[in-house]
Amino acid sequence: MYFDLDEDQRMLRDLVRRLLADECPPSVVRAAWPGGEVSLLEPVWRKLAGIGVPGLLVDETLGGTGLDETYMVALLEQTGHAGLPLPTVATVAVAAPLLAASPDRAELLADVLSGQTLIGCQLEASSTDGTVLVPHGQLVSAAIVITPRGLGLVSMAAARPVASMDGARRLAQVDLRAAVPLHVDDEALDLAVARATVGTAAELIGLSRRMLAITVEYVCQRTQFGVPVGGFQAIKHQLADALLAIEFAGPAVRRAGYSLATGDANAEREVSAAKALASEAATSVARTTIQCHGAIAYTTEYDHHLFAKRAWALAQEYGNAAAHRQRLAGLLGLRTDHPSRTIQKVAP
Amino acid sequence: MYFDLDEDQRMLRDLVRRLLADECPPSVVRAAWPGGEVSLLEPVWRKLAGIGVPGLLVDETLGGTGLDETYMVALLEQTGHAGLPLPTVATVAVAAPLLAASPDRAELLADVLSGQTLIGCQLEASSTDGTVLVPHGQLVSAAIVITPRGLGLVSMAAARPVASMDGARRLAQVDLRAAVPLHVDDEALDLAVARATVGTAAELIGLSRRMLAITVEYVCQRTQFGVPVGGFQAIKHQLADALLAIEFAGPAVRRAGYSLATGDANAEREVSAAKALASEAATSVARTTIQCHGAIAYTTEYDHHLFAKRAWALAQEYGNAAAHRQRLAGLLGLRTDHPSRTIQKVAP
Amino acid sequence: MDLNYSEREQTFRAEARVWLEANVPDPGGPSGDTREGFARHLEWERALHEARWAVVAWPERYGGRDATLWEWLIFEEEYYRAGAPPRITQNGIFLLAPTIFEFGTDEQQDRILPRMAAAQDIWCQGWSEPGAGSDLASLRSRAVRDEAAGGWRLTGHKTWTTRGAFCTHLFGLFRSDPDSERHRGLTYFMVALNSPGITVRGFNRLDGDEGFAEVFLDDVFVPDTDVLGGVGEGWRVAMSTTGSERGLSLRSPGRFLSSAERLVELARERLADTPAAVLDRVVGSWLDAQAYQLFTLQQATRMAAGVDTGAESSLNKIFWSELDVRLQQTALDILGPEAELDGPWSKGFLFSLSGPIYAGTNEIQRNIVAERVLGLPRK
Amino acid sequence: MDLNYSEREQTFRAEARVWLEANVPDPGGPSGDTREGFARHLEWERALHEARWAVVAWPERYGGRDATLWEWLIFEEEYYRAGAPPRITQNGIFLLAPTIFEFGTDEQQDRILPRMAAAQDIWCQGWSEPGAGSDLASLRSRAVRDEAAGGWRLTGHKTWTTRGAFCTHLFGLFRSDPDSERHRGLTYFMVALNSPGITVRGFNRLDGDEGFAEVFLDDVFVPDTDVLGGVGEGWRVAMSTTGSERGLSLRSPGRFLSSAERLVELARERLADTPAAVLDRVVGSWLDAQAYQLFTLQQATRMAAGVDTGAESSLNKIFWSELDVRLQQTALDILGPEAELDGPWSKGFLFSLSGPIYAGTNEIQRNIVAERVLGLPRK
Repeated sequence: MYFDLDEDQRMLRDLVRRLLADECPPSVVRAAWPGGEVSLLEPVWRKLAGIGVPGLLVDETLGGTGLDETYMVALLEQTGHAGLPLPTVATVAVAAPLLAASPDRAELLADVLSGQTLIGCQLEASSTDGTVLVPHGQLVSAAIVITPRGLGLVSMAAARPVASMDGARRLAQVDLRAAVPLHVDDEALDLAVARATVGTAAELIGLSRRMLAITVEYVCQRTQFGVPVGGFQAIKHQLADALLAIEFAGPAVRRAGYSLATGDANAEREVSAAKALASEAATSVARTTIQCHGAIAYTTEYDHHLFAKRAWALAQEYGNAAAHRQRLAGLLGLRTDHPSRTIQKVAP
Repeated sequence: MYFDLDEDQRMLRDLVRRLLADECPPSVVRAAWPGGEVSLLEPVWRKLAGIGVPGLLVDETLGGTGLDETYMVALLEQTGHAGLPLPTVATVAVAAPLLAASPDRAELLADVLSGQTLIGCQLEASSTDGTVLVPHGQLVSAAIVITPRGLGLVSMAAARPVASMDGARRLAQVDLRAAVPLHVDDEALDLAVARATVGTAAELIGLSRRMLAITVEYVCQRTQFGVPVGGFQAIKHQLADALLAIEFAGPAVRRAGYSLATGDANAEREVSAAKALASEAATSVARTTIQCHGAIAYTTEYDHHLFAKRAWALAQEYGNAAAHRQRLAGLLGLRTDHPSRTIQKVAP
Repeated sequence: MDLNYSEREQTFRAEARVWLEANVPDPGGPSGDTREGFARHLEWERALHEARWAVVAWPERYGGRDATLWEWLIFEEEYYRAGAPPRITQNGIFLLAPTIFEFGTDEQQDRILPRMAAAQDIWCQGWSEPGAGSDLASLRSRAVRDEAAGGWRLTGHKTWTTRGAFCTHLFGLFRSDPDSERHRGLTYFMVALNSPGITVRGFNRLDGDEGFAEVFLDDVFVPDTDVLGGVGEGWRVAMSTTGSERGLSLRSPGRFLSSAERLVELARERLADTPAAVLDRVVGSWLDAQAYQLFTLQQATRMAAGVDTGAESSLNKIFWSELDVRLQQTALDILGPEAELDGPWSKGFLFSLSGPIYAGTNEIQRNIVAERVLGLPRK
Repeated sequence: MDLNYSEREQTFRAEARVWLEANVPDPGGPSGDTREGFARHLEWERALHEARWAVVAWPERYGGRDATLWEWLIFEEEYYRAGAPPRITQNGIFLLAPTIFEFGTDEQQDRILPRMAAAQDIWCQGWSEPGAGSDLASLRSRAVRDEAAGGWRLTGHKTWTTRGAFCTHLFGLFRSDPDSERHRGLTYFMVALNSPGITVRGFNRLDGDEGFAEVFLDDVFVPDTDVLGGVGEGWRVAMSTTGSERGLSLRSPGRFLSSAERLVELARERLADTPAAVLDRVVGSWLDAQAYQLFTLQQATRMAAGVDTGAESSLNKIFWSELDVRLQQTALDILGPEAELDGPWSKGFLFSLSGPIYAGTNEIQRNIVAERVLGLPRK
């Protein structure tokens, strides 16, 4: 029994943390917003590719790094912490493994592994009008999407930008008819969705830690009534609760990664538990940390919003807390026979 | 538009408040607990009968006071505040009006109106084993109950005492087979249930105010770390929240009383809103006020528990907050088709 | 107890409803907190004024209808029910005007109020400073006496001024006695933003609209006629205004009843996709909006009877602001992945987060409730 | 990362499970916090001891099994899974014993620990006083030196002593330096409750059981050999114990996993009658129990690696105590009107309310988290 990052996982985490501290300060996150210098983002991803990030879950025989989901969680907590405005989850958890599972996509896979190409994805089968929204869709050349005919790969060249809360997510709307089939079996797709769900949860943990850190720093230096506002019990208790939410969600996300890595029979439960806890934690931490700032966090000039808006978006992606709790109700035999939206499989 | 107690209602409230302050201090509430001096309770009810309480909702032509549900709410907030350990809601809201609607029960009605007889009731049709539990059943001579054959009146002479959280509720289990039919129409029964629901909500508001008052007094005099504990922001904010819960539930309970008094078409909604808000308020106020005391409220030697335990019992009676919210979901067109336990009508 | 409106009130409601239904502009377009949106919203404000709906509670001579408190609440209900846009004039009408009615000279009332009602002058508030937010009494912007010119010279830095980049006038507190501390020695001034020495820099709210501004004042002359309520009396004068800000005036129940209705509709549309626990939160929001309405009706009854509800306005402020956040968050949880799209719900959510902060954070409000309503020690 | 138990650990679990299944007494009957229940529970404690399950983490020579932290956690899981009763010996085993292991002399260890393990001596704690609860350092019970007799004379008034009316011994802090203040000048004493000068008065907990006692000490002689950890060192010595109380030891995840399972079962039985929003809270409690288990496994991994988790134990204490209240409240909301009946759920609910209060209120714990983990100013 050893439930913590082991030495290799800590090494990866520390490497990524240092890289992102240097390469992805808030100014780079801002560069991804409309009107920003998008070109600043490319070198960041190149450097991450240099240490094997895109192919983290791809077999070494196929040019990947050959690691498992416990490493993925360690990685994505850091990209979340940095607010990295790139489709990291989509590329690492979904695109690279699915391309690796499609023998006819070797060229594209190579481009993805080298960091030359970023791939987006949209696996929530909620489209009714023949189009889907791809996060970071304005940055990627192609996206993996679910179409009425099955999984597909679609060029993003003709995609239309769509305004959204987190400008750095650069949503783009794409017509599903332009997609070409991507042949992978159901099991691979299920795994991709599970990985993306846990990966998103991991980014939420990182985002939450960042929001809390920003806030702790601020309340220690901001004074009102002649004392630092962090000395007021109301602030202390709100931030203690924020830490509690994070500390009790984090292990569940790691556990879910471990379950996927080991093929645990309860993985479905663990995945939903992870996303439910992480979504809840991030939502409450965002709320609390804005409140503890007072007005200052209520402007886009202050950095906090870069992380809060990402958190609000990711809290909803791949099933929000309520949807995963409803799914858990089913798994625990507490079915109410009320339908719910969670992630659906592609139609056969 | 005048949404507050009017002069007559205030008069009734003040009269009852003064009477109970004198006649029903915590020592009298304790008298209702097992081992207590139950005989202390009788004079309290006699005095309340002297000002027309049992027949509050009974027509003057039948010997009642002829008032409406707005007065009932004003009254029951006070009996709740005092923790009066008697079936006030059962007698005032249910038994007296139903007996008044049954011409063949004039004698019993007279005894009820004079305060000589107390009547219990059990209108939640949840019995599966042919018996029901009647609150204050050890104090009353008879109870109005729902039987498989319809509404009935049952003698409590052979009832069996049942241990419960609030010892002053003196639950007793009675066999439904001993009941004799009580003939009232469905409408009268529905009205009785609605009145009992709102009446219970009103008692919960009074109980909540009492718990808060006890706590405010304590935290102002208890010192730790050299200052009154009420000076700590954590205590202040918890008690501010307790007040908020009460102040925003109270008007809804009064509104529900008014809806019943005026035959408002939305009365069903207002009744459920009242009970949902009052149950929630009382539950959270009980929790918060115990916490703000520290250890002292965690013993039966201190008075607070007399009111908290009543609150926990009444929060569940006539539908708890969750059940009424579920019912509201139905009324608002948010049906999930999931069955819920709320109050059921007697089988036809 | 009587929850019926009088015939006069019902007529008033009917008149308001008919006019609003015919005149409320289409939703959409840039918000009033952007430069282009502000211009468009000015047209709406002027239309309101022409039809005498801009300031219903004011005397007729200033453009109002002498409406009672009940009529004002009715108008607000109808206004939000009709989906009419937020008032860009609100800081003048709801914060400054009550203070002018209470403390202003006749000359000030006659000069300032009609132009405010007509949206000719648009007022913004200058309370906060970079170092003085919740702790307003620590403000440092100063007013220096200019006896010769018959006025004062203001210097300092105000911030969090809502729509400050588009407004024409500012009201706020300045330290007129340099030796004073905290609440003493402050004076309430009204300043034209085109006065020499003023620089305004707009900045963005959380939703990306340029809803705030910093106002830099460098030796700005203000004549004695623009002092409100006496030199050195600023704190007392301003506190009457923050009462209005927190209490009934800015957040009438109509707004939340209308939001709750929209939330219920959204949930009905997406019933099959919405987890039951989220539906329960929809019910909770609807319940809370009802509770707020009923609390306010009770409070208004007492106010109409002359009772001073005082510190109770903190209860309103805490309740509506947190109800709003819960309600908007519930909408996002119904929308799921669509929640992040730029639209009325995401805007509404971001906007709601300011409620528990502005006009005195809810932490301060809870202190007020505990100390002034419950009587706990100030420590 | 490796979530598998070793073969040795699995064998340990199997052995514990078999023994517990065969030996756990039937539930029901009076609780261990009543006079008759206490006597009956003593038998259980002695059976545990005879089978060497009483103090698994202790050295064999004191009746233990030298179990590792993991084995201890396994035993706790199995203990609660089997529905075994709360330990009436727990304050000795989990609060006093760790302190004796750390600060006790060899003589004290040899004399006290075996009798504690065998439930021959049953220890209760004497921390709180009527004026010293959360503010433990304000305690006033005093110890006066009796040089001639080679010991101390204790006088004072302790309260909130769990099961004090039935225990044989008490440990606690007394002021041994009359001129000292706050945390200084305190000494940790161990006292036989049958010593001359002691009066014990039991009183009732919220659930009506006589779970508490006041202990009055009037010139009670205690020999030097019953001072633990040095005269004047009481605060430091005691703090190591409150760490155990808050942290892993008293509230192992097994207890909450087992409670959550029972709650899920209750909800399954009453599925048709339970509003969906309550079912969602059942899921929430189950989730929280899982989260607590995983947090604890991570913490134990760090402790096993020699990391000092220190103030983090406050996180445990806040989380498990509030999870317990939510879980029990959810059960009541499933039971509806039946919730008020005297039974395991109503008892469990009342009991849970003490969690956020004892061993340092959660308000104090949140201060500790904010100041010592997050580094906020102490003010």
